[in-house]
Amino acid sequence: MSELTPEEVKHHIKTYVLVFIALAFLTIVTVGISYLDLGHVGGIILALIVASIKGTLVACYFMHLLDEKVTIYWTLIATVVAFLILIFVPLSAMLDHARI
Amino acid sequence: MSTDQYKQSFWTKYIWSTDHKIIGIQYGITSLVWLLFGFGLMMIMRYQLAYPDTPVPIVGALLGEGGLLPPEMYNSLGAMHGTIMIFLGVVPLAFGAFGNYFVPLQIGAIDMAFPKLNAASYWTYFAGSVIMATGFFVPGGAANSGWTSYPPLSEIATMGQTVWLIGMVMLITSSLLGSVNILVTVIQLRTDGLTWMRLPIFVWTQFITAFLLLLAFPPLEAAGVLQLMDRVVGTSFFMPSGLVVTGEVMTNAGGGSPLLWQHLFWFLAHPEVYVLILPAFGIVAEIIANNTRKPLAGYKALVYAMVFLAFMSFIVWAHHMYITGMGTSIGAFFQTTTMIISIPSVVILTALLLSLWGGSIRFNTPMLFALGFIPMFGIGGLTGLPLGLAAADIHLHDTYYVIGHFHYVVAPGTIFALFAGIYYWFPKITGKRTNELLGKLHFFFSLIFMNGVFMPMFIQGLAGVSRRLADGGQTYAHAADVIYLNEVMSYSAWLLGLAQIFFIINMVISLFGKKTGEKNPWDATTLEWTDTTSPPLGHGNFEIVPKVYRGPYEYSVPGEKQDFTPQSKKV
Amino acid sequence: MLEVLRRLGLPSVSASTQGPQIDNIISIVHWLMLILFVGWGAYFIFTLIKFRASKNPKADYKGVRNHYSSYIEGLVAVIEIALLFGFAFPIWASRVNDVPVGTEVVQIRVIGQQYLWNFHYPGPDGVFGKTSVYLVDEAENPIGLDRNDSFAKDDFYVPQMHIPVNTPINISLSTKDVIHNFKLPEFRVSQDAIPGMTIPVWFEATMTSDEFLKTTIGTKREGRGFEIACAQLCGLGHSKMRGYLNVYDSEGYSAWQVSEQEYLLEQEDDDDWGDDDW
Amino acid sequence: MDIPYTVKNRPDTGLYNGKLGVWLFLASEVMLFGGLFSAYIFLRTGVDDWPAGTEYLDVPLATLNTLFLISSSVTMVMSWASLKLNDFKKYKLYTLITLLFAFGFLVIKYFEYSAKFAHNPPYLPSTNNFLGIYFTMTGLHVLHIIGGILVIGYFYGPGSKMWNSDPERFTNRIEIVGLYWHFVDLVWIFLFPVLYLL
Ligand code: HEA
Ligand code: HEA
Ligand code: CUA
Ligand SMILES: [Cu+2]
Repeated sequence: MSELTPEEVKHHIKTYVLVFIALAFLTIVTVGISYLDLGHVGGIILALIVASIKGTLVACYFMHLLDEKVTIYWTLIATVVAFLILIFVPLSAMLDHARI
Repeated sequence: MSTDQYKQSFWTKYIWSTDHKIIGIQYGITSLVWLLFGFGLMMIMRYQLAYPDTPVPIVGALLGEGGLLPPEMYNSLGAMHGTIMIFLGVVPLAFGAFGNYFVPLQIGAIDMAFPKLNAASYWTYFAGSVIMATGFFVPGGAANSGWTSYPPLSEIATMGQTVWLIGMVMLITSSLLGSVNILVTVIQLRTDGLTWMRLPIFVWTQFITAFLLLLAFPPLEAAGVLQLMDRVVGTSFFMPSGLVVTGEVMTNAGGGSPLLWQHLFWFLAHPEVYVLILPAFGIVAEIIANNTRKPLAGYKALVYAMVFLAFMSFIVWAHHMYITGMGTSIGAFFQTTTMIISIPSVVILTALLLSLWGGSIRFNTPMLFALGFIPMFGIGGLTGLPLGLAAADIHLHDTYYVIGHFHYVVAPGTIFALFAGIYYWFPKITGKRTNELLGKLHFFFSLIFMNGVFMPMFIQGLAGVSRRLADGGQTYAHAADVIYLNEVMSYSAWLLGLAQIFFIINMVISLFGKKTGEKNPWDATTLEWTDTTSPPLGHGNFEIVPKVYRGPYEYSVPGEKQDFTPQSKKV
Repeated sequence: MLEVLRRLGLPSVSASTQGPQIDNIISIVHWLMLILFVGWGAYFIFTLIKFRASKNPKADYKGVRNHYSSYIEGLVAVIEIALLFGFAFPIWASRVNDVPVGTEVVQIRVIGQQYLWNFHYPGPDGVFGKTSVYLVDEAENPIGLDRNDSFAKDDFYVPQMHIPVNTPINISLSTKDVIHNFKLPEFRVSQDAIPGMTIPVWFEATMTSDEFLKTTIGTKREGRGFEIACAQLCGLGHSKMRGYLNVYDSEGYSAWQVSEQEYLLEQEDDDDWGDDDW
Repeated sequence: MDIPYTVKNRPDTGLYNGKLGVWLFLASEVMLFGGLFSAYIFLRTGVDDWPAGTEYLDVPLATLNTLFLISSSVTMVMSWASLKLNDFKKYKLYTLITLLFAFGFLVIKYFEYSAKFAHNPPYLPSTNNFLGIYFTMTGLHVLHIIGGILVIGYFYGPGSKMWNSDPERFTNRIEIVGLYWHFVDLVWIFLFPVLYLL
């Protein structure tokens, strides 16, 4: 991001403010949802969806992931794959475990 | 870039250095000392295995009462042998030392991307290793729950385990710093013309290894923190409720699972074994290309196979856990991935073997070790196959068969490759040559005794003799037929120790020997032998930073005058 | 190959129904390993001799030109797939899923602890009585059996395992403290006991202890019968955590059951029993 | 001879070393917290009753904390943008606000923790696995916050001298610190619902 013109930077700043408002709003939304009674699974899924949206906003705009370079995309893809394996494979192994 | 531009005191030059070459040497010396120490522990243990309940000679006095090696101490030495060999010995030597020293040189960089971080990672390693060793002096002795540290045993263990955990967290941190550094260096600092497909295989292996370290180590760090919490603060992440230990009901809250630790541990520890082997592949490939005087067969196949191997290594870990009672679908999944991961290994070995065809093979010391590596790794790898099939693993799990399997890949495998690398690059580091006769003696004796130690393990393993038995199986009738082998193995281990004296003497006399003045004694093609300022050790690696015009192993190119064409030679 | 492996140490007795299956897969993989090793080994030595520098001073830039090696790699892959689908998966599925049920099945609870094994039999009613960790008393009541539970009245526990031959055995494996591994080398049975879990293990013995003892005559283990090993590091006594296994013919087993019941009656309130007929 | 691409981008990757380095570091952080999240899910699925976060934790305080972190994140990126616009004064101001929000987060966390310990009976990590994992995850996160404060504080104070000698490099450094700081924020964005709300 080292070759930005001042105009571009100013434009960025507007986005930052918008993103900030969105994040604050979504925070209130998650808290709000948690007070509704959506059932266990529904609540978890919704909360995680909102968190993911927030996370994506932070990553894409604050961390400028949207206009990053391929090297970084590749790194992150590898990381995400490893992360998903780490989360889901032990879980499914536990659920499949033989026991009485 | 001559040295005198950087007038430094001894301390800044050799101790707090940020020069990757110095740091590489620091890593190298520290890790060799640890290797020797870890081997020393094993020689003590082998005495106990051969002659249970008899006082250990020479070092007996250090062990305590009557020079005997009590079982808890045996377990300590075993756990520390495993930990030291892997985390303080082989990884820092293969990745820290070789990676640090030769990756920048082979890619035409003047240093690592982050020299200060590099120093920090060495010192974190050093501190972590010292902490690890202080475990021997705390009450109850060093960690004694195996290098795998399975809870609940490790949670009710003596204080040494806490020390072990703290040490591990530091070692992991150090590896993380190192891996970020290598990755950035390879991606950013390759010299002009050095495209990805022109990288020496050694650089590729280091690069892939760094990725494994980066992504596989942190979960163990997390697990280490959780186990520390369990031990220090009294949480029960790995402890179910209602355990009765030596008659007392445990009061912890419960709800935890011992299998959670095993998953997090092996999530690291399987990729870890490829961390041990990949740099070895790289060194061996380098030396084979050089000493057959011809290009490697299937450079691309090697690279793709290694990338695939690295990816697969993240999804095979539970083959260490079949016998915990794994279900059928997960069992099928992990057996399949384990069989799949053996294919790239076969491809790599095949490429190395085919590279010999049509060569003009020079049998110098590094080449002997590299050649020795191939069948020895072959034995180790092939014996991985029955372990990978859950049904066969029922009989072989946690027996000496497993010990035999992995020692063949790490000892006559990786350790041989590391010796090969040391002999091969010694002239690069010191400007001097090693003694060929001593080197060859070292090789042949090591080869014989390595097999003497590890081959009988398969026999004991097939008989069903468990590992980690402080009396070597004396208690069990099913071991009676094969127990005589314990003595064979122990003598081989001690003789293997003696054989290392050739190595040590060789290193010492070669260090004090005369400089040969050759810049490229092996007539090699890769950049570390071209236009460099080292030796003598100077800051900044190259007189003129070289540009690259061709692939890494252009040996015996038809129509060239010499039988090698350096990468930096203009077209 | 099986013969060779037996020479090399594999216990020559394979005394359970799954034993031969497991031996079979072990020996097939070893064929594969042997062929690969010998094949590549011969090639390896041949090239080292043929292409040594003194004989072949000028290396060939091109090297190998054919593709046989890819076929070999392909073949290895095919054989591995065959091993998986033909042997590994079915055997494993039967180990995990086909846990036998029914009246003729012998149910035993096996409870590991540092450093011995406890065997809990349900008695004639076929139902295990309740246990509780708070009743555990290492000397009097090591498995914490609650004698006030009506199902527990006829339960008994012993420090050695007794089973009938040719009968499915269904073990519920658990542990009181750390991880142990319940291993019967001659039966090709091995299963970790994980704290907090009860894991089913099943097998069917095909040979009685008496028959087995005959096969040991003249070997180094003469007179020493079936063993239970602990195959998972469990502390300083790990190497001594040996148990015994007695396989009876069906009359012998009934007789043993009866004697245990009589013993139970005799002892009534005195919980101090055991057996010593090993 | 200096190491290349410490300030300028390498043409073919379009990156300077530090930025690539910090992304790789963050990748490892993802796996570190990933290990803990994996443990959380594993433990939670493995037991029958898992307490609701609201039973033990203070949602309003945590909501406030979430807002604090989000705000500090936006001021962080603003301080970098100010440097891009050559406005060092604004940079200082935004960084100061970032630090204040970060401190605010710590203060609130301090009150949350001490309320747990002061509760009768005390809520300790050893009380149950929910509290155990809560303290472990938030504790590790707090360590990351403290680390961030130290670094941001350094670049607010002594480190900011570099602006005069090598502004481009200084801007890069702030970008790198920012990436780290946003990541810490991002982790919290997941920790908050996972621990407090589910
Ligand atoms: C460098 C280390 C390393 C490497 C490379 C490997 C490689 C493999 N390992 Fe191993 N393994 C360990 C280190 C390693 N392992 C360790 C340390 C343990 C024990 C940990 C503990 O419990 O403490 C272990 C344990 C272990 C187990 C668990 C056993 C148990 O506890 O019950 C299993 C099971 O599947 C396994 C499988 C494999 C397989 C299938 C491979 C495959 O990748 C192998 C593929 C290779 C080949 C198939 C060889 C091909 C070669 C040829 C065909 C050429 C032959 C050449 C000539 C003759 C010239 N390993
Ligand atoms: C990288 C890993 C590695 C290496 C290289 C080795 C090397 C050796 N190992 Fe080890 N071992 C393990 C990793 C390793 N081991 C692990 C993980 C375990 C399991 C632990 C557990 O149960 O938890 C184990 C367990 C283990 C056991 C089983 C113990 C038991 O279950 O009770 C045995 C038994 O014989 C053994 C023996 C040996 C021997 C004889 C060597 C020899 O090959 C050693 C040869 C060493 C050298 C050749 C180094 C020489 C160094 C120098 C010469 C340096 C010179 C120095 C200077 C110049 C300064 N090992
Ligand atoms: Cu019980 Cu080993
Ligand atoms: Cu493995």
